[in-house]
Amino acid sequence: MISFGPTEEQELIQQTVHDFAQSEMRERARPCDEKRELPDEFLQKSWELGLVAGAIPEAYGGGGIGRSPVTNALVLEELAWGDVPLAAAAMTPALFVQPLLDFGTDEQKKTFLPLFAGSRFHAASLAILEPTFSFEVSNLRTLAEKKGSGFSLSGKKRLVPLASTASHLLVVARGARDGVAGLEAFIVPRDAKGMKIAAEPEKTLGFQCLPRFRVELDRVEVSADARLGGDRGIDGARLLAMLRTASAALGLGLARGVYELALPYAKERVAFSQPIAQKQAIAFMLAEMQIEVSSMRHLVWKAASLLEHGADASRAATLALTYANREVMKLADNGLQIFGGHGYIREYPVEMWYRNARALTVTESVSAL
Amino acid sequence: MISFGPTEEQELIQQTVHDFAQSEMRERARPCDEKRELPDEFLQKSWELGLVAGAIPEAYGGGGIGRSPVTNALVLEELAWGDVPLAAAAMTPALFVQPLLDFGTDEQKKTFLPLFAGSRFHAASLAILEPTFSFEVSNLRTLAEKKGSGFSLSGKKRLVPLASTASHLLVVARGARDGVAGLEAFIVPRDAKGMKIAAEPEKTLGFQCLPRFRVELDRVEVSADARLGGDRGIDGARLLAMLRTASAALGLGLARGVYELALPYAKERVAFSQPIAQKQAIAFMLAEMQIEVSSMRHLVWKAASLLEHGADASRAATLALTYANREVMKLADNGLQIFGGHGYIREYPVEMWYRNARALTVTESVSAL
Amino acid sequence: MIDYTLSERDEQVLAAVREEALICRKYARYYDEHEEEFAPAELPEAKDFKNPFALLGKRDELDSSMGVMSMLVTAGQTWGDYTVRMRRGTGGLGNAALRASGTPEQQNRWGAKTLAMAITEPGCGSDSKAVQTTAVLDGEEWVLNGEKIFVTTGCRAEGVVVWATIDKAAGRAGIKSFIVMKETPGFEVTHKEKKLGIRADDTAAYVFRDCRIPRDHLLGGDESIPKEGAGGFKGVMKTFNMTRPAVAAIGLGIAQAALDFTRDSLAAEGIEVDWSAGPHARSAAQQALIEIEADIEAAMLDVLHATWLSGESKPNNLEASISKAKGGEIARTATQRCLELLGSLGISQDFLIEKWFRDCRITDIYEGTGQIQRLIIARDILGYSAAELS
Amino acid sequence: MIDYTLSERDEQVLAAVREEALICRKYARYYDEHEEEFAPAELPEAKDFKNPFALLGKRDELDSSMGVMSMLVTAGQTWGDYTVRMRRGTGGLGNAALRASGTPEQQNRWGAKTLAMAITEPGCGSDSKAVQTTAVLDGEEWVLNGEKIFVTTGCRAEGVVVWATIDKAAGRAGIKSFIVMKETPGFEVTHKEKKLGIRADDTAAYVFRDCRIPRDHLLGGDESIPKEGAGGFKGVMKTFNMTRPAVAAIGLGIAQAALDFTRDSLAAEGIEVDWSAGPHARSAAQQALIEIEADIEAAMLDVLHATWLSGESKPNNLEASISKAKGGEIARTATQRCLELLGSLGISQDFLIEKWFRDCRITDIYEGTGQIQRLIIARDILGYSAAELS
Repeated sequence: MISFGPTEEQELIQQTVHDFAQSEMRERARPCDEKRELPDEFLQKSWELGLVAGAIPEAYGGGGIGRSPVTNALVLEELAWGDVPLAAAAMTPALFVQPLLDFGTDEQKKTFLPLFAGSRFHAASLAILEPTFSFEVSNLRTLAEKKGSGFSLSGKKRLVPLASTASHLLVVARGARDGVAGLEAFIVPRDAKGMKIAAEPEKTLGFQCLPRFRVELDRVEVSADARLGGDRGIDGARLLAMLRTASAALGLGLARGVYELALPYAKERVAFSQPIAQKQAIAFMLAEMQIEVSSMRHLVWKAASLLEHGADASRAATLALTYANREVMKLADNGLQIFGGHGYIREYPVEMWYRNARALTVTESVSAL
Repeated sequence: MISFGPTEEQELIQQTVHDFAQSEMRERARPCDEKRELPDEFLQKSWELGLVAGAIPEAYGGGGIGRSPVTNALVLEELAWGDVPLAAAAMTPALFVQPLLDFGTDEQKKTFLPLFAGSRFHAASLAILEPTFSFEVSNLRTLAEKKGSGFSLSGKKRLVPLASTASHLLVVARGARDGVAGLEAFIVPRDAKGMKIAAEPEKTLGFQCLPRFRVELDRVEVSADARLGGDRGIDGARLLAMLRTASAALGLGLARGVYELALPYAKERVAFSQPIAQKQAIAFMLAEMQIEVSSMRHLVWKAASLLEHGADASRAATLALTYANREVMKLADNGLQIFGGHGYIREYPVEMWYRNARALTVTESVSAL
Repeated sequence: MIDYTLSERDEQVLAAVREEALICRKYARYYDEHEEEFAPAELPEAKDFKNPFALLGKRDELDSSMGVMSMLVTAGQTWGDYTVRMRRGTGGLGNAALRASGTPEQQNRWGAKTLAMAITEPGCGSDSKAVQTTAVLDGEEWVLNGEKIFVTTGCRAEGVVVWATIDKAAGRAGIKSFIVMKETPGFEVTHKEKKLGIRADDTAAYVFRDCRIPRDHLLGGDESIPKEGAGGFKGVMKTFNMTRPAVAAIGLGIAQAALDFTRDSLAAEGIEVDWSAGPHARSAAQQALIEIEADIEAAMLDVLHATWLSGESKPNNLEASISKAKGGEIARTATQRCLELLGSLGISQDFLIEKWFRDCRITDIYEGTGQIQRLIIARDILGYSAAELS
Repeated sequence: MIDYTLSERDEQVLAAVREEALICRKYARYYDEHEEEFAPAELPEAKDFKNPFALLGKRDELDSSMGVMSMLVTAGQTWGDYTVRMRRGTGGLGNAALRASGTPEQQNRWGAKTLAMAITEPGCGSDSKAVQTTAVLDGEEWVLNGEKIFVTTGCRAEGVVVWATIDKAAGRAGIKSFIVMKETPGFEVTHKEKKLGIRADDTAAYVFRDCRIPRDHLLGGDESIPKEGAGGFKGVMKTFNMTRPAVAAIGLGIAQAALDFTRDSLAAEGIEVDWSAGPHARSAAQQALIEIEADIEAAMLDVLHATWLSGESKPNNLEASISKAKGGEIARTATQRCLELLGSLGISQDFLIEKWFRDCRITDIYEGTGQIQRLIIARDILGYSAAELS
């Protein structure tokens, strides 16, 4: 049944996360960006929302409310409305936990899920991006080769969030087969022999408060049971669909934030003895923002609902991400334009959002899950 | 020296052609479109402007003012301002003559140029497009195979203007080498054995007054001296650069026509008790049109001037065509929008220009030279 | 809940609609080339098909709402062809107006007739408050005088809902809707417009010369002129809440047909989208196919959202305009881009896509242009009056 | 004639400019990260380079005009880096104003100084006629009071051309330009703005408190207030005719740098444009590379056209705004699209392109936003006054 209404439970979660974004993220975002720092206090507070642990079955000490890609999309929109890099930081452990829930063997779940059931923030992460300009996920350069009963992993990874504090990384590599079908994921402890995590996080455009690291794997040997999903392996297409949907949801939240800030500003800002919002050029820009925020949201929700049904969401997720990446950038760009010179100053958040928007939407994307 | 000023001589030609477009094309365009007919009288009148014969050296009975791609671009803009399909019809013989001037052997020039030096319109044409949706000029399916001392041509061509009345077709085929470097052109008389020209012209979106035909070549045998340029062959990249620049020039003229019609209309048309031009939404659309007409023109002129210098114009021509194809469509589309419901009626020319704009800009293009 | 799956019953209805739609395509070219003729209200092949709206029957909780399904059915029908349809039902825009604002008596009396909607006049485009057609009460009759253009299904409709002012001084407040049946003296269908597309569709021009109708033909029956000047007009505007998404759906059905044809034609030549791979694995054409598909899907979801809201009896004025603005824009660009991908073969009239390109272009014009929709949206989100944002 | 070739002499100048420009890149990251510092007016490596504007010397008939070349030199310099340049010459926007409107005496006196231009105020963005800063004549001195923000090169300039009104009631007509040197009492540089990009560039905020300057510091010397209310302001606007294309050139030089980096980086990974092949032979990335290059080239040609006209002493107000509108738009989109093509590696601060993306964004904002430029263009082509199209 085609329906656009969140459940009451989802509306409650939306509200809770929105309040958190308002009280804990909005004010932190600027100083964290300027100082390039991520307060542990924030991670801990976000952890207490139970966004990661909630999805873990009670059997493993989790909240047991179960995985819901739709609820997840709603959560990510609200968090991103607060601040995208802080949202990505808070959800980094999910980059490890959710694939584990979806593809892990019972053995793997039993071993690793309890790590995330505690009351303290526990970092784990996902390593997928690589240092090439024409990075293409269906053609990874990090290789997983059979070595005895286990595997040997070699390659370079980039922008691995919280890698320096993560207990484990989920390393995505190219297995025996070509293309997305050949994607494999391996659970690698941070101190694994042959894996080198850069001492300093990478400096990038935007995302300045989220430490993301380069990781080099030089014939890192892992046992067969480190292969996520065991002999079955993972469903690479589904993993990508999840990542793309999540990334589009973050873009949606960012875009909505820009729109909701630009609207009142345009009504207050007077030029030529009139609020600029009374000029069609500005008013129509705002109308476009409203149109695109709605349109993006529907595409994100559709992809999420297909994931929830366990259906093939590759098409829907690619549509949602392709659309969102284009519109989020345009929207952040126009938002800055509405603020004019003030938008270019590090005073209002629009210039920060402009940077985050570009950084978010160029990665095919692994900012959250 | 970078300079944007047409010579006095060029300004004179511009004016002459503009007057012709105004008096002989603007009014004819609608009935010719509705009746799908091309009056001989028009072709003859256009012929008398000497646009084709002028470039032919006096030695061959031509005007001897020489080939000037820049002047040609100026002429095409004005003709297209009048009507694109009528412009393409008038210039069809140039599709044969100009490659002959640029690439032909003395022998070929001596044999064929005099045909176009007379006072009567003489039809000849160019066959290059093929019946595939993913038509790619660097990968033609029409093949030219060596056969004895000559060649054997086989393949299907489409949208060959005036093919049924042309004395000769210049058939572009794929020779020994791959890609654009392998392009060959052959002079084929209309009655050549094995060449079948469809009885009826193709019906297409737009261009309704210009008869364009399907042509099938089934092992058409031609002698070695039918190969344009003899043993040297042709410079395929330059031929394409010429075609692309010319097509962009037609687009420019069409776009300018839309802009110049929409501007006064927007000032007259009253809605909500104000001329619609006083609304920023409409005024900014018109400003965009002015911006794009200027921008397009500069790109076209630059490509033409490189051709005139005999320099490599492939890059400039592709830039001009890519840009023009995008902007011409957008401009024709917005032009129709400014006319609202009246733009959708076959009353004002905008709906006709909308059709012609799409038809012109989807062909990588051989509408004129 | 948030869900986008269709129930089995939903799927069956839409499958039947698509099957019917394909039959329409056989006739599409003919009626495009014979603009003076009208496609029959029912095609020979149609008689065995049930009316899809009848097929919908009552919706149970697993089925999509009537509003949502009617949009999918509409898009499914125009996916075949816009101007040739199996059955138009009481498809006139006037019927929507009757349903929204008519008295019970009026609904019973005219509900079964096909009613066109006559708003636009030569002088005014989207400026509905500038209506010049007048209605003067003379005893127990209204006397109508004026001209209307762009009246959709105006030739074949059995009657029409006409906008006329009963008091020019009152501006919008003075505008009322009147039901006029075809046989009424003084009501003349002057001509059928010649158009870029939707040629078989009848778009008529009307003239009313001292056309007299009974007093009870005033839609809704309310002759008062609200002080605020909003009421009467609002009543009229309300009808747009249902028609804006429907008009968008009409255009998007055509756009979808163009995309499907483009996708299949290129696939036959080896160009296909890999939904799992990323951007650097794509050709320019594959990238364009993805963008066009995303645009159409986004616009269609906006349509479904607007109608879903009405099903939940939630206000949808903003969402209706969003769906019309987006749908109108995508109907333009999607068909333009599809033709670009197909190159010179796509413009051949051997195929219908060039017709769909022409048909689609009306979407962003009628029932309020994209500019008007954005104005409505901007006023809504900014809380501005027409005076504050004009 | 219509020509786009450069003479040998033109090429030599531009080659030297590019060589200089590459040196600036060594310093670009440092000054981006040390916003509080200023790049030296001249870098150590610079001393052996001649000033490109000096290199231009006199232009003979085969050379491009001074105006055209100055735009190419400007773009060539920012192609290296915007905020770090070898030498700024008398680069202040105030100098353009002085050249355009100053008396001979004023030009002699201040021509050699670097003069900033102070127009914008906290209250008014592009709305220059809303200037609140006042200048009151007190005996033989003007007394200035008011605040200015976004003053380009405001910290390092030796003086500034300030817009102030001598008669608020007169609106635009009352606005005059005054030259105030740094040491003048009552003239304070309050702070340097913290920005998204062009961080080393000094954008200052000024305050004038009872700042007294001699009567002859009124630019142009004309104290009268034209009746029509145009004159005085026009004089001021005139200065924009030269600066709008220059500002566009600044942005396009950066955009070109971004494109060159993107092209080379992708070429190194095997992605290159084939200029002869058609669209169906292209990858999505190749298509984007072509479109971005076309956009930048079109915008740069608009810039050259506007300055070429001024060289021919033809009016260029319309063309100046076209070049600024287009340049500003492309500076935004070209850098955005380049980063999109480079994926997640492009945003690394190991490279300068992410900085260029930030630097470029100012282009569509200062010296009149894209919206203001379109307004100017629309009024010009429609023949509308500011009242008719606001």
